[in-house]
Amino acid sequence: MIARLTGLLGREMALAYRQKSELIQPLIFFVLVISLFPLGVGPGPQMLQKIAPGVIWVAVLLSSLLGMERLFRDDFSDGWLEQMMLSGLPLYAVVLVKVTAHWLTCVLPLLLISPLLALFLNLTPEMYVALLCSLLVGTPLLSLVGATGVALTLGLQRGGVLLSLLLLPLFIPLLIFATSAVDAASMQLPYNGQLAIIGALLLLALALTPVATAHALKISQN
Amino acid sequence: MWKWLHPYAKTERAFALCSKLLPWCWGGAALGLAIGLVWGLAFAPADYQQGDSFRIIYLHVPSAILSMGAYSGMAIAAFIGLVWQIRSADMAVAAIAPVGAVVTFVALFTGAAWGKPMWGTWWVWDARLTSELILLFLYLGVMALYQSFEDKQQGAKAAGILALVGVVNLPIIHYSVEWWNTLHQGATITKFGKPSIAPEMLWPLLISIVGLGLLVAALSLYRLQSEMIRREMHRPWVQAMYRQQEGQ
Amino acid sequence: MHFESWSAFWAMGGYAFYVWLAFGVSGLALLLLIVQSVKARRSLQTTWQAEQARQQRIAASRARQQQNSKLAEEVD
Amino acid sequence: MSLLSVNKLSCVKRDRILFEELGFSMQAGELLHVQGPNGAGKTSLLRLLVGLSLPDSGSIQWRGEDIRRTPGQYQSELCYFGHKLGVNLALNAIDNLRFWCRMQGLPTNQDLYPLLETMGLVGLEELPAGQLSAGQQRRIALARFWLKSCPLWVLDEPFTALDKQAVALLKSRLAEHLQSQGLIIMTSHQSLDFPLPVRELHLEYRL
Repeated sequence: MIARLTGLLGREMALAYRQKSELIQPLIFFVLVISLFPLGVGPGPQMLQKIAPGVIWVAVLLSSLLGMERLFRDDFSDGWLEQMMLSGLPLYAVVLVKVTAHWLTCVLPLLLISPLLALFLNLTPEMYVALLCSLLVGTPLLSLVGATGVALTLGLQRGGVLLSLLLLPLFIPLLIFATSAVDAASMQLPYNGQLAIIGALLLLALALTPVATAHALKISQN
Repeated sequence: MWKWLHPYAKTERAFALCSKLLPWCWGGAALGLAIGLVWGLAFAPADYQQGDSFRIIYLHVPSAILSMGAYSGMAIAAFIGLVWQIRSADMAVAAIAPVGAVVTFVALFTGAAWGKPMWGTWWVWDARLTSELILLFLYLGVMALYQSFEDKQQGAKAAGILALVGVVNLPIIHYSVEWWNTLHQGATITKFGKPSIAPEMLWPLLISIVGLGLLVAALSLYRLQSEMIRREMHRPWVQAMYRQQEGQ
Repeated sequence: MHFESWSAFWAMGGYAFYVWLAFGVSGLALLLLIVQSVKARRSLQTTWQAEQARQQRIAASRARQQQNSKLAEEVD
Repeated sequence: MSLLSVNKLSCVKRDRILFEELGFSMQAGELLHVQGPNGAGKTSLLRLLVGLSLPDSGSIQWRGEDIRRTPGQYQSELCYFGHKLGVNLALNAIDNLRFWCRMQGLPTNQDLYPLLETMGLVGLEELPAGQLSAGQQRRIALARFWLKSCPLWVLDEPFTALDKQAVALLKSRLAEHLQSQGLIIMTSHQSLDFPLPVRELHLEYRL
């Protein structure tokens, strides 16, 4: 079964490689949004440093929403989803593979260009480390919960705006804890508490959302 | 559980049960709200700090409690629909959501109208108001998802899953917002004082809570009935009911 | 009664605007919800009537088709 | 004993009853041809049979066991060809088939080029499927019936958009499967002039 699932992962990677440009667009959007803020609120380093955690995390939420539809939309419209459901593999495992692939191809690049943001928004090294930690623990949570949202809106012709409407309220706790971790780092305070909470949320999501997503996918086939 | 629910798995039976409960709910709601609100507005003593503005509590607290209550009710219905595949439970999700949204709106509005004389501003990012706002977003999400589906059966199931995801998230949101609020304490001016409330103030509050609860129940049951008719329009029981109505 | 006069009651100790605004808007919102629910129920009945008319049209069209085919057979 | 038996199956779509109390059973080596006008519920029936959607009432049994009990086991014994092909337009024919085989747990070291040649896709193996014609895309999807050996085949309108040659090829493949005691359920608006016995199931368009 493991070999079959890694086969699926391989397919996702091959597809991502073929559709590189689609993956880069949310990334450019992310950098654009971040660079709008200094233009909007002024380039004062103090000010930028103060708003940086919130700005970065809101930008992460928005740009991850842009790429989120890729998770199942193509598979649904071309029928691959049906084939996956009829493959005899447990659907929640398939969902986990899809989410992993999505995280690797859509979210990991965001982490990779985050040093650039540290420069743009004048982050201190401590803040950058905290930001990176919060992104590492927090973004898989985004992908997991996002998958449920995408699966729920699959049967609809235009689910894009609706998807953000459904998902953004669910991301609020993550936003709160993640930004506060970076904030704490900027004041040289320990932030393991916040990270631990995000980690706990991640574990909870890991346990529950694949099942919910699998169920939502089944409904989309009805 | 299953044995008890089973007879009501048939939509027709559930419809009849709703019809039986509805008059009691409407009557109780009218009575409870009338007594609770008149007592609260006219007879209860004024708060020694907030004066008469505190009387908004007789709407704010019941609606805040019931906005959460309606959401839990919706989630329970979603759970029943999911596990036991009962059609009427799925419909209940779609029926409760708009009612819950309006009650949440009431909680938000009364909170703001109370906040203005107390804090000097209509909106404060206070923990309770913020979680109510997020709750409203969750309700709107469930409603929007249901509305977007052409196939209402599919829509109700999807909305049910969203409601369940939301109900797992709700305590997390609530505590995260509360924690965030204490973290940024400087930003907010005061929180609602929580002095031990006098019994003359408490009784009308309890009565209004019951009254509003019954109103929410009545509206939900009524909308649930509409939902049943809409979804089973071609079934014999709807035909018979409408024929009878037209015959009269 | 807590208040000494009706005017004192309506004045709400100086907070009239806020108290009555809160109660007014809340009442209105709940009332609108009730009205909307009742209207939706009424419109269901019209939908049902339209549906009945549709069924009758279909039945009539079926009958006509059958008659036509019978006529055609007789001509043959 | 019958391999597949369907009891009192009913399906309701958007408050319209597509079929009610449908029942039949099938033995090895049988072909069931589901017929009926557009909108009669043929596709819905096939989707119920493979377990993609759930019936409003009734049950489907495979080897005497409800398919909802052990869906993985059942689905590993069937191959489904639906309206949506399951062919990704960005991937080429080889990759599409190879990834499908890996997902199904079939050996992936086999050479796919000869198979694609029989499917009439010679020289097109490495083009993205999006650049192929509709019929050619369907041939890629149909190649699965040469790759996976399993008793139950379910095909939804397999002949549409195929040229004569491909239709003949598929028919001979279906006949081969029946002779080796396979089971086929399919819909088609064409009549199957088949050398083998064909059972027919008519679905009426209900109002």
